[in-house]
Amino acid sequence: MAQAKAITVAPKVDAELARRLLSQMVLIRRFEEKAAEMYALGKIGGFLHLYIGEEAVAVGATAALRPDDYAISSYREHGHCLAKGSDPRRIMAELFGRRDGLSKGRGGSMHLFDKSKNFLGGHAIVGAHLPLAAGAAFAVKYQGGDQVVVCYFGDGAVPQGEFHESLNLAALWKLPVIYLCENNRYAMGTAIHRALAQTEIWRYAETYGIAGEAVDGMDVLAVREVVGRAVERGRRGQGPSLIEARTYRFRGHSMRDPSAAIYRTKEEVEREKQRDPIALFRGRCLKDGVLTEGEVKTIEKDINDLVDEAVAFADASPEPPLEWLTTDIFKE
Amino acid sequence: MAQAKAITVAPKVDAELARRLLSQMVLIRRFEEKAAEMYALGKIGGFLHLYIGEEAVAVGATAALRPDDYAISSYREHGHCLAKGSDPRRIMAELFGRRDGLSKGRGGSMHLFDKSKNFLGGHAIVGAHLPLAAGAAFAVKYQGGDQVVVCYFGDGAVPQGEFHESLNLAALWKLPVIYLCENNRYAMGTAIHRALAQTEIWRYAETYGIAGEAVDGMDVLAVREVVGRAVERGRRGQGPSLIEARTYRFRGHSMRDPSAAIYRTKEEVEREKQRDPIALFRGRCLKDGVLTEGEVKTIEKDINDLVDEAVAFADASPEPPLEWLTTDIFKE
Amino acid sequence: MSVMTYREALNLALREEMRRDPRVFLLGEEIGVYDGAYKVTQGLLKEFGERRVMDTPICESGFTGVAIGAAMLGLRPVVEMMTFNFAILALDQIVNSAAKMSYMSGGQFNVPIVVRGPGGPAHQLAAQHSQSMESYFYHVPGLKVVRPSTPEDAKGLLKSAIRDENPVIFIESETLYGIKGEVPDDADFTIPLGRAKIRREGTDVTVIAYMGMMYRALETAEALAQEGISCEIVDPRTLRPMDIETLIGSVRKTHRAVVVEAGAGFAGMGSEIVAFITENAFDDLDAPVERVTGANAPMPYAKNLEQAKTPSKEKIIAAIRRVCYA
Amino acid sequence: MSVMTYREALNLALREEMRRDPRVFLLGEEIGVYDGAYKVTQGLLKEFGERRVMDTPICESGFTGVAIGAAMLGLRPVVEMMTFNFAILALDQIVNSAAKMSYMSGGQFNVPIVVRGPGGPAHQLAAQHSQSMESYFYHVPGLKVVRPSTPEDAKGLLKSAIRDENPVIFIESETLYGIKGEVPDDADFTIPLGRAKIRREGTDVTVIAYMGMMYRALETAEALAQEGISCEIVDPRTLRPMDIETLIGSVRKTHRAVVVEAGAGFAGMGSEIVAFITENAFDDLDAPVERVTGANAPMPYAKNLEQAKTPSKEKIIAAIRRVCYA
Ligand SMILES: Cc1ncc(C[n+]2csc(CCOP(=O)(O)OP(=O)(O)O)c2C)c(N)n1
Ligand SMILES: Cc1ncc(C[n+]2csc(CCOP(=O)(O)OP(=O)(O)O)c2C)c(N)n1
Ligand SMILES: [Mg+2]
Ligand SMILES: [Mg+2]
Repeated sequence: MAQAKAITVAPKVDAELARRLLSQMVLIRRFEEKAAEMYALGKIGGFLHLYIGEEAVAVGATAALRPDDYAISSYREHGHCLAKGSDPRRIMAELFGRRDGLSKGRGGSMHLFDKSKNFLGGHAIVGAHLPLAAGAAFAVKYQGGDQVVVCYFGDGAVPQGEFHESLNLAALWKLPVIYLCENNRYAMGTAIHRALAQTEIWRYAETYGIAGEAVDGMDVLAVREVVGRAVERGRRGQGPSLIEARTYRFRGHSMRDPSAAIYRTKEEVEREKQRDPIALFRGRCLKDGVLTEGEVKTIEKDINDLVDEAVAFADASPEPPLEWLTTDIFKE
Repeated sequence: MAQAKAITVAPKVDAELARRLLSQMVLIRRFEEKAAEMYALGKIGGFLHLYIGEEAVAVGATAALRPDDYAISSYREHGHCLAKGSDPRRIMAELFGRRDGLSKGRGGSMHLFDKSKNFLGGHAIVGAHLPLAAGAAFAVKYQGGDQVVVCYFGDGAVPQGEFHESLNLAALWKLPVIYLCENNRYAMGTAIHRALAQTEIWRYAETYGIAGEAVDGMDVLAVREVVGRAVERGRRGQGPSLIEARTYRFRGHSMRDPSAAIYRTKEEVEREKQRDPIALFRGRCLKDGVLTEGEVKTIEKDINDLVDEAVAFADASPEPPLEWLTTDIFKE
Repeated sequence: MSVMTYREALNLALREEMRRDPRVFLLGEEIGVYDGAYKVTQGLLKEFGERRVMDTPICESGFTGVAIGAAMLGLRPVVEMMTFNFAILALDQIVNSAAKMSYMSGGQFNVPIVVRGPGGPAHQLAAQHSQSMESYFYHVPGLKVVRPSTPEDAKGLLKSAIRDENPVIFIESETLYGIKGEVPDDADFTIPLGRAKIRREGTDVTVIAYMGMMYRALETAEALAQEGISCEIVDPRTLRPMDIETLIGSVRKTHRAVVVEAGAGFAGMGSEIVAFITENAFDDLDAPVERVTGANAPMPYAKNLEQAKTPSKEKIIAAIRRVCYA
Repeated sequence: MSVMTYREALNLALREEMRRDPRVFLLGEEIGVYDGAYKVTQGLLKEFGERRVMDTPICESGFTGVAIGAAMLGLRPVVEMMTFNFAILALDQIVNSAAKMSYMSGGQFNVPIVVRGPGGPAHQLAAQHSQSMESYFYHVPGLKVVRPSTPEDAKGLLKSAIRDENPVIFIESETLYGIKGEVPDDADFTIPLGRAKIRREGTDVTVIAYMGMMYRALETAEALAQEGISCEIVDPRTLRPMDIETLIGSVRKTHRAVVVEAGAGFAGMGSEIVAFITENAFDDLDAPVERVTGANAPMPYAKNLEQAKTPSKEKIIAAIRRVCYA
C-alpha cells in the first residue's frame, strides 16, 4: 500500500471543480493575508498561525469529502475550517474575539469549532487532537455510519507519543480516520531531521500495517486524489490511512516569528514560493483552458469582497457580554 | 540490520560460564518460588509479579554486560536485579518491607533499586522507565563513558506513547541504550494481538532506522549473543537497539491473578512450559558434557541455601523506624 | 432494597445505564475478557458484547482521547482507569480537551464522559500505585469530581455521572470494593451530583470526611460519644461542585469543624474546606477549623510506615478534642 | 548591581551556572537554534554548544524522562517547558519518577533537575495556553515549586534551583519577561528557596500575592495608602516549601490578611494560606482571611472576558476593605 515517492497526478478537471478549488484556495490565502493585517492593527490578539502556502492540502482533502464527513485540526486551522465551508465572517469575528465568532469569541484563532459543518475544532496542544479524531471515527463506526474523519496535523506532532497511540488504536480497531500530516518541514524552528530519526513520515504507516502515502502537498489535485483513495478505504471499512502531504509555510510559524529567518534560508523560502499551490493550479487551469483569465479575475475579486465583508462583519460584532465568562463551562 | 526470524544460536559454552548462567537462572527461579510462598504467608504484601519462565532473558542479557553497565526495569524486576548482582537477602528484605531492604523497605517488590550495582530500579508505570533509560544513556554519552544501558520492558508497554518517544529520541541522539522487550505475549490478560496492530515488536526498530532483532527468549545463550551485538553497537557509538525476546510467564500476571486461566488455555501454558529455559539449558549442558549431574545438584543445593538465608535475613530484619516515613523525600 | 457490595453496586449501575441508553459504552484496560482488574465490569462483556465493552491496550492518553472524541459526536463513554494513578497520563486529555471543550467551542461541543476507577490509598502498593489523585482534578473548571463512600452512593452517583452532559471524574477505592450495604433496586434511582450527606447527626463538632476516612471518622465518633462529645459526620460525596450549604449549615449548628483527608494535604480538599468555612462562617466558629491529613510524604511500602502515613483514629480524636477544648 | 530584564536575569543565571558546573545542561523545544521561544536561552547555544544546549522534538514526557534519567546519573538538567501548559504532558514523569525517586529508592537516587518556563495567564492565548499550572505541582511531596516575581529573584532563585539536589518546578511568566530591575552581579549571589519576601511594609493588613498579582497588589496598596489603609505585601516566592513563619509573622502584626491569586482558586494556594493562617494565628485574626482568585472558568480569548477572568484592582481593594471593615 505504501508509496515511496510523492505522488503527482494529472487528472482532468472540469470548470466547475476548478472554480471551486481555486476559489477556496484564494479565499484562504486572502483571508490569512487580511488576518495578518488585522493582527498588525491589534484587532486580533494572542497567537496567529497562518496557513499561507499550504492551501492545497485543506482544499484538496476537503474536495474528497462529503459535507457530512468530519475534520479536526491543530491551531493552524483557519484553512481547514474555511475549506469545510464555515462562514468567513464568523471565523473573522472569532479571531477578533467578538460575540458572533464561531466559538462566541472565547476560542480565538486556535479554537475555531463549527458543529454545523462537522468541524471538530482547532486544538492547541501538539498531538492531542489525534486521539480525538480516532474517537470521532470510533463514534461513526459505533453508530454504523459511513462518514470518515480527516485529522490534519504537523510534522512536529510525529515525535509526540499520542501520534503512536492514535495510529495503533485506529489501526487495531480499523477506524475510518485519515491522518493527514502537513509536513512543512519545520516545527517552529526545528527542521524535521532534527526532530525525527526517520523523516519519511508516510513510512510510519508500515509499523501499524496501514496504508501510507506521500503526496505533493502543493498540488491540489494530487491531494484530492490521494485523500480520495483513503476516504474510499475508510468508507469500505478498511481502516485508517496515514498521508504525508509535503508542503511549506511561506510565513513564520506565527505572527511572533515574522521573519522565520533564523532556522531557514531566504533562498529556501524563495525556492519554495516558486511552487505556490495557487499559482500552480491557476497556471494549469489557464493553460488547459479550463478557466479563462476573466474567470480567474472574477474569482479573485469576489473573494476579495467576501473577505472585506468578513472584516466588516467582525468589526461590527460587539464584544461578548461579560456573563459569558462563566457560561458554557457546563452543559445543563 | 533487522531480522525476521527469532534467532537461535549454538555457540560453545565453557563450564565456568555455564555454571554462572545456570546458577543465576536457578537463583531467580528459586527466589521467586520462595517469594510466592512468603506472599501466601502474608510476609509480602501489595503486588508481587514473578519472573518465573523468563529467567533466560535477564541472565542472558546481563551476561553480555560489564558490571559498570546500567540496567533498568519495570515492576517485574526481581530477576533483573538478581542478575545484576544484588544481594538476594536485601531484595527479600525489601519484599518484606524491612529496614535492611535495598530501598529501606519503602519501595517493595515493584521498586528495587541498587546504586552499587548500577541497577536503576523497578518502575511501576508501564512505559515510564523507557525515557529514563534514554536519559541514563544520555548521561553516559555526555560524560564520555562507554557503558550501555539495558532497559527491560514488556510487550504491554509498546502501545504506550513513551515507547515511541523514547525510541525516537534514542535513535535521533544515538544513545547507547538497548531496549529489550520481554514479549511474553500478554499484558495482564490482554493477548498481544488485541493490543498491537502489528505484533512483530522488533520491526518497530525500522521506523526509527535502528537495529532490531528478535531472539528466542527461552535460550539464554541466544539472548546473550543478540544482546552482545547490541552492546557492541552501543559502545561503538552506533546508537540504540530494539530487541524482542520471545518468552512466556509461567505464572499469573501477579499473585492476584493466580490461575491466569481466563485469557489463555491450560494447553498453551503446558506447551510453553516444555520450553522451560532452565530445563533447556541444563539439559544442553549435561548433553554437551559441560556440566555433570553432580555439579548441577550442587548448584541447586547452594542456591536453595542462599534463598533460605535470604528469607532468614529478611525475617530477622526489623521494621523500618517510623521516622523513615518522612526521610529521603528530599536530599539535603 | 438489596444488600450488595460496593463493587456490585457499581456493576449494576453500569449495567442498568447500558441497558437504558445504547450510547453508553465502556472502554479501558482488562475490563472485558479479564472481567476487570477489580471485577467492577464483571459479566458486562458477556451481556453487551465487544462493541460496547472495549478492552484497550495500555495507552491512557490515547484511549481517553478516543473517548472524548466519541463523546463529541454524542456517545457516552465510560472510561475505566485500572487505577487512578494512571489517569495522570491522560491528564492533558482530561484537562485540556474534555474540561474545556464546551467552553472554548462556545457551547457547541460538550463531552459527556465518565472517567472512573479506584484511587486513594490501597494496601502496600507503594509510591506510584497508592496515591490520592483527586487534587489533580478538583481544581479544574469544567470537571465534576465524585468520591462515593457507600454502595448506595456508588450506584446512585455513578448513574448520575453517566447521565450528566459533562466530564465527570469518579474515583472509587480498592479498599471499599468489598463493603456491603443496602442499595435501592429501582433502575431509576439516582443521587444528584453536588449534594453532601450527613452520615451521623451530632451537636458538638462537624467532621467532614469521605471514603475510608469517613468510616474512620464514624468509628471515632462512636468512641467520642462515650466521652460525651457528639460528632456530626458530613460526607461531601461530590467534591466538585462542593455542597457548601450543607457543610456550612452543619458548622453553623456545631460551631466547630475538623476535616479529615487521606491525601498529603497541602492545598488539598481540607484546605479548601477550611477556607470556605472561614470565609462563610467565621463568626459562627468557636475554634479554628482543623485539618487532619495524610503525612506529607509519598506512600511507603512497609506496612508500619503505610499505617503511619494515613490519618489515624488517634489523630482524628486529638484534633476533635482540640477544637472542642476538651 | 546592574539593571536588567527578568528575561536577562534568567539568562544570566543559566549562563553562570553552566560556567560554574559542567554537569549543568539545558534541553527543551526551540532553546538552541531558535534561541528560545521567549529568548530566555538566547546566546547559550553559541556559548556552550550543542552538547549542553539540546533542542528536543515535541515530546514533553519523553524529554523530561530523559532529563530525569540523566539526573539519576549525576547530571543537572534544566528542562525548558516552552510554556508550562505543556508540562501536564510530562506530569507523570515529574510526579511519579522525579518526585518519588529519592524516597522509593531509599535515598539512593536523587533527581536534581529544574523544570522551568513561563506559566500563568498570558495575553489572549485562551483556554489551553493560558493556565495557572502551579496547582498540579505544589501538592506533590518531593517537589519544590518556585514563582519568582522580580529580575533579582529570577536570578537568585534559579541559581538555587539549579544547585538544589531535588526536582524544582520553576514557573516564570510571559507577562514579566520584559520587566526591569536591579540584579546583583556577583556570580555567587543566590536566594535560598523557601523564603518569602516582604515587598512593602504596612500595619493594617497583610496581602499575600506573587507574580503579576504581586504587582497589582502593590498598586492597590498605593491607592489605599491615600485612604489611610496601610498594606503589607508579602511575596511567598517559593510556594513549596512555603515560608510559613514570615507569613504568620506578618499576620500577627496586622491581624488581617487577603490572599490574591490568578488561578481559579478551588483548593489553590489561597486556600492553603487561609487554612494555615487560620490554624496558626486564629486568635490573632480580627477578620476572616479573604481570598481573591481568578474566576472559576477556563481562560477565554476575548480581551474583555480575559480581563474579567483575572483578579482586578477593584476586587482586591474591595476584599481589603472588607477585612479592614473600612
Ligand atoms: C504539547 C505542545 N508542546 C509544544 C507546543 C508549542 N508549539 C506550538 S506549535 C509548535 C510546532 C508544531 O509544529 P508542526 O506540528 O510541524 O506544525 P506547524 O506549525 O508546522 O503547522 C510548538 C512546538 C504545543 N502547542 N504543544
Ligand atoms: C500506565 C499504566 N497503566 C496500567 C498499569 C497496570 N498494569 C500493570 S502491569 C500491566 C501489564 C503490563 O504488561 P507487559 O508490559 O506485557 O509486562 P508483563 O507484565 O507481561 O511483564 C498493567 C496493565 C500500569 N502499571 N501502568
Ligand atoms: Mg510543521
Ligand atoms: Mg507481557
